[in-house]
Amino acid sequence: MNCVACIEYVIIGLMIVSAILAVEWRDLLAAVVGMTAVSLFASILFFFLQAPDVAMTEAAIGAALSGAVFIFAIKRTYRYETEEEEKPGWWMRW
Amino acid sequence: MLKRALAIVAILIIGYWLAQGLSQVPFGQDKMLVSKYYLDHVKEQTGAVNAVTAVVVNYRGFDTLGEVTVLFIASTGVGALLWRKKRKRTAKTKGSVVLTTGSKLLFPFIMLFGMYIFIHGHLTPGGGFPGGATIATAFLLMYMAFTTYEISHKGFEVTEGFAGMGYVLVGLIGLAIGGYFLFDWIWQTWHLGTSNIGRLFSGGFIPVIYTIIGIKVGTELSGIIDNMLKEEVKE
Amino acid sequence: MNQVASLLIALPLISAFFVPVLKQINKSLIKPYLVLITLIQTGIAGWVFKEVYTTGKPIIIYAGGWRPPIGINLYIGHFAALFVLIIAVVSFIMAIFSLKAVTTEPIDKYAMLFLLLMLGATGMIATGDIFNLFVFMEITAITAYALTAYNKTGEAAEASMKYIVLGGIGSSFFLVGVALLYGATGTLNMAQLAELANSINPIVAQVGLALIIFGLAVEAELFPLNAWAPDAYQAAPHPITAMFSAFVVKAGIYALARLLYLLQKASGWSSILRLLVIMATLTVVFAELSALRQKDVKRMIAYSSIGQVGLIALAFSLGTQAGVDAGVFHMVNHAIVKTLLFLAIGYVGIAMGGTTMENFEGLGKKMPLTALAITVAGAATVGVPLFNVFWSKLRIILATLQAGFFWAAVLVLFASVVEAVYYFRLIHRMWFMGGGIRIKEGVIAGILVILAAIIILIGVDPAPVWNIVVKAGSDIFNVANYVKNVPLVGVGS
Amino acid sequence: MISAYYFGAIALILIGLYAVLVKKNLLKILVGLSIMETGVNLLLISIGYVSGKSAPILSEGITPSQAVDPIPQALVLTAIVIGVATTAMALSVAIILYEKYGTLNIEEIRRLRG
Repeated sequence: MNCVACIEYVIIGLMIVSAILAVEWRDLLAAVVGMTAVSLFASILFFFLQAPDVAMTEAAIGAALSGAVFIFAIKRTYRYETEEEEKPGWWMRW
Repeated sequence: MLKRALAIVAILIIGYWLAQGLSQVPFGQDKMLVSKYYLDHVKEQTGAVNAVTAVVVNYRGFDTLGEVTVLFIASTGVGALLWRKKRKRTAKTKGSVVLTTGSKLLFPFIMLFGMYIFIHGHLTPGGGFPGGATIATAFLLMYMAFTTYEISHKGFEVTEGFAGMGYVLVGLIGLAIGGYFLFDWIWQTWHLGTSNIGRLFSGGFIPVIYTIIGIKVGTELSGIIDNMLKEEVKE
Repeated sequence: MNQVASLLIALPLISAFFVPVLKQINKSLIKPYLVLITLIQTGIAGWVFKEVYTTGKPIIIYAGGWRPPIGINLYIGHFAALFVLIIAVVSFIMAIFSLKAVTTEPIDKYAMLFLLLMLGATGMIATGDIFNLFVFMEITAITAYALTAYNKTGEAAEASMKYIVLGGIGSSFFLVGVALLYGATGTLNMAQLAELANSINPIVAQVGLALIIFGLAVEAELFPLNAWAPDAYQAAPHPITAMFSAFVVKAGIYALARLLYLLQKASGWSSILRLLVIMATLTVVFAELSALRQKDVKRMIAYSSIGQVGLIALAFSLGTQAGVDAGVFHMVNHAIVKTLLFLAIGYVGIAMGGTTMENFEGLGKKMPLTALAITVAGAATVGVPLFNVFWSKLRIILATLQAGFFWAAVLVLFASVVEAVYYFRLIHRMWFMGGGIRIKEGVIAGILVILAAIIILIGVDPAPVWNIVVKAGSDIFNVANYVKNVPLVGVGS
Repeated sequence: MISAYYFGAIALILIGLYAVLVKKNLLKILVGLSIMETGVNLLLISIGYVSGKSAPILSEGITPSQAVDPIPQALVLTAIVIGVATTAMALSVAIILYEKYGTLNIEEIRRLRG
């Protein structure tokens, strides 16, 4: 195993961890930061996969702008997720 | 808790099927069929060095037209949904001295960098979408730094419209000259820049279209930012 | 000369981009402009229809002049020509209706989104490339999100949100399916995919096709991904509801059927068909039963529309020529009937200030022409003989019996009985309850009467439409012909 | 055995799907959708990767046989832009919902609607 592969595994691991954190954090601002982190790690992976165009676009659009738009939406709504009871699947019901 | 367990089970089943399907598509192996053609002919057929750009703008230009339209729809839709009779920015915290001076100083350079990215799309990684997004971040920076900063909404909308019409018009000129919609008339009919492959003045209509796309994406994303930041004020 | 047909895509695009400029010139021109553009689009679509049906050859548009599979091609065959015409005509009618029906600001954005919705559905039906299909699907979907929430009420926003969440899941699944198929074949062109179908690894083909079907089921309103539809139909502006029912969902169903039949040589294809049969059956049962207990007429018709779409999907999933023909016939009839119904209900909603059952009491005395049109359309949907839907339902039943699905024929009859209950309840309320003075009916009533006349005309003599439909149906079913019509150039090995 | 990239992509898709299925807060659901889209993009790019080859930019010294597949990269460029467009639309709908109901919890929105 050479060291480039180690870096790849580390970044994939970090990406998954930040995705889980983004989903689980109750502070929505932190969740959005987690989401942008996922995008950034993905952008590094795109670079490893020989796709510099995609890496640039993901970093500029996927991470920066979509994060910014999320943060504006949080500014206009509220920041903390409220405690919730377990009734998933709202979009399934007629 | 039961529902959550059910969701996890469903997700695991989906994941299992995805993994099953993907295990038949081996990673890192050559699966190219059409791409082979692109890679072999990209230089003489489109004049672009960056094959991705050639595919995006020239071979699969129709997708890109649709993609630009999607972004246009998003900006229009955000404008339609957040439309109120009278709106104003409601930011309260002023930007610090570092931020304000820095933004003013950096603004022209970021713009320049964005333009560089989309003009050189056929030579280096990048192109209209990252370039436009970079330009939009310049405006985003200005919005952050100054509490009263506003782009000219009317001007941006008209620019957006004209840029979009420009793209379709380039395509229609192709229809008139070459007989096909979105035909690369600069490269294939006029043969402009054939001796220049790998330099700026080559690539047929790719730089033209990427400039249009860059302007359009920049104005649209700035428009979205503007719409998201303004709130209704009661009279 | 045939390449001029690319104006079908170019015209709505360029005119949508022109709207911001027009707004600066004169804002009151926007709605008439919308009518004008849709009229021109109808003209082009009519020309394309005539061209395709007189020469019998599909028009193939090469974007950028590249031959498929190198470039993207649009395939306007018999089916696409027919449906592009229907899309244009319905859009034209709805543009006229919008003159009166839509007063919510900002009207310029409405015009742009309206044109782009038409463009998206046209592109979905015409395209010959699987990723291009995704792009047009997203154009349709994102305009539909925006237009659903256009009224900016709480209900509209919630419906739109539901649609966005489901649509987001659907588009991700679709893209994964495309990725799998691309990984297995190395091409995105539909004709080439059909050629290479039997060489795809069976697991990849099954997983990919199932993912694509789940992705398209959001647009095609199939159970379990159609929870957005009733809410969205109810909350959207009236003209948009009619457009959703008349062609947006049809575009989804068509794309589904096209991809399904293209890959019919792939191994494991029949298990995918079975999946689709189950989805379609559940759609019909749930939609028809939910329609029974609705108080709001617009919502009731929305459920009815979903039920009918389920029937179409059922016909398509039989996997036989007769089934596809019947499905296409039902699509055409359903487009006409539901355009009429939603137009009439929107019209009543504007005149009476609401679309609940109470608003329809005494409609026979207040707006006799509209009430008559609703009666005709209601009877047609149920499948009363001498109306157009009777014939297509008959064809579907025959096709199911031919394919050996006895219970499916029973399902169609069951759906008709349930429809009869709620439509005749509505008709009863309109003619025999309440009363009132007559209200003046305008141009819309004229259009309604014309549509009702078309329904009866097809009902009395279905032969001419049936002939067109058979050609359109074989366009979908006969994949060998499709592959032959697209002049693929050899690439690679 | 699937590669690490496939594993990462599938994991992102599933985590996003989990958020969409289980979470109550609308913004959280949208974060989930966004993560899912990133996962799909990663999947597409890794399908197009060919080991040992370089980026498809054919400047000096790189021949066509040394480049990875350009099509998935072009597709992902499109998909990223479509993703941000959907996100922007969804967030503006969420803002309207908040203005009307004063909450982003979907259960409460349902309850308020009655």
